[in-house]
Amino acid sequence: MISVQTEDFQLEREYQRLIARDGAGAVVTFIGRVRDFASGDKTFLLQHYPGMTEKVLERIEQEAKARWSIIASTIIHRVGSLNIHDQIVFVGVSSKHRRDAFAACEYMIDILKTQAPFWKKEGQHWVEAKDSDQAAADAWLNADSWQALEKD
Amino acid sequence: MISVQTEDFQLEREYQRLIARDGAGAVVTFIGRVRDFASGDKTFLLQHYPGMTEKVLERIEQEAKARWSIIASTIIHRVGSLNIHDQIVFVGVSSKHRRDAFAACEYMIDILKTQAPFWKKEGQHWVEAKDSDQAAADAWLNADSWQALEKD
Amino acid sequence: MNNDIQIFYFANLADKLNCENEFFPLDSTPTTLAQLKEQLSERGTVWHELLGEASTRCAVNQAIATEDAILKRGDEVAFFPPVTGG
Amino acid sequence: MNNDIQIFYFANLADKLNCENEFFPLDSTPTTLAQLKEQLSERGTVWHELLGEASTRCAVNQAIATEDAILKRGDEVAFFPPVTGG
Repeated sequence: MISVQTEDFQLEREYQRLIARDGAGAVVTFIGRVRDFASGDKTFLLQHYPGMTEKVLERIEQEAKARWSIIASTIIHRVGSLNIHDQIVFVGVSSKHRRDAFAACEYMIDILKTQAPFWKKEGQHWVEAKDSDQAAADAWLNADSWQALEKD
Repeated sequence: MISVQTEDFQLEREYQRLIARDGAGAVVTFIGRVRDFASGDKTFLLQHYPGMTEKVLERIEQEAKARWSIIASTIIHRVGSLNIHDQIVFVGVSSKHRRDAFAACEYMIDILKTQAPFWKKEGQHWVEAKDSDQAAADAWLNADSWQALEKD
Repeated sequence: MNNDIQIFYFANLADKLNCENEFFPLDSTPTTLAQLKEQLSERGTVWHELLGEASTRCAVNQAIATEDAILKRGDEVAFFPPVTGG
Repeated sequence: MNNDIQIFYFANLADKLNCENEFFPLDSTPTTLAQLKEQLSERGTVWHELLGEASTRCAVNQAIATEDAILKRGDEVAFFPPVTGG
């Protein structure tokens, strides 16, 4: 399940959804929150590209389902005006075994960070992309190439 | 914070504890639950070694705090009689950046699985340890040796 | 029958170009994305610099596209900086 | 003054040995963990087999210990199978 929304989300409710189906022995969740930032103007804005955002998130979820054995998964990303300490993003995965849930959850947030068209504005300043985020995504994508090579 | 308890735990409450301190931009949680098992007798028991269990869990938490930049962490493990679908274990970590929270959370559950003195009994049958759990723990411990070698 | 495409600009590109979206008539079809960027760059230094930046991403019909992408009327094009969500 | 140590058994070891914990008088000090296992093994085949199994873990004073650990009176020893929590 994916959702791009202005409203807040509630961890307990998302958890209950992830375990609604039988066999969910392991559940891993990630929540990203607005941290304090250096600016007199404490407004925080999340802009996105409606339409493309949903397509990218759906693709990311499908990719995770193809790579790992997942029972259920959720990606929620908020947009619009937020405040410091607000929740921004939720990624949750339930699976039979924990390895799948951990890997799929981390994969989805890592790829989201570099491919989903969201942009953060702290005060009057657009946040710049971090090399470390690209490196994290590249690690998954390079692992893909490795697997592809091994299958040859 | 560590706790060995018969009572259930509540994800939302544990989440609120993890974000109580400032700067928690990332929160990763893991929940392990009782899965259905093949046995006419559906009783499920978690035995542990009181005293040693707490020492091991505290050591695991300290090791994670030494390895990664963590704001807060929690390990809760239930003991006694449980039912299918009951929650067994909670591991949660808050940190500034997600990489630390993911790694520390997965480390703690992986090491707990192979070092904390808990034993599961499904019906009349004591569960046997899995090679895959030992392999997961060994991967962290071998990574330690690597880091140690690199520092030489 | 017009040859319009719609173009979206996001984040600092929208701020600096002072444009969030516009309809733009293609001179001719087929037109490549590279040719569109050239045409837009003629609007001035800011356009030239921002669209020429290596970090500027481009999507055609809501999927990341490369310079050789072929545009046709009705297409949706978007220019934006590296993403920073999550 | 007695030379007792306390011994705990967990999971299938407790079931098979029909014992969860006991006080056990050391013959002499120092006694190694290996010597204690030999003495307990004299109780019969089941004891011999279970304590001799490579997978059986041992803790002294609530910390994993090896065969050469030295026991003294008042110590707490535990035998158990590989752990299966989480």
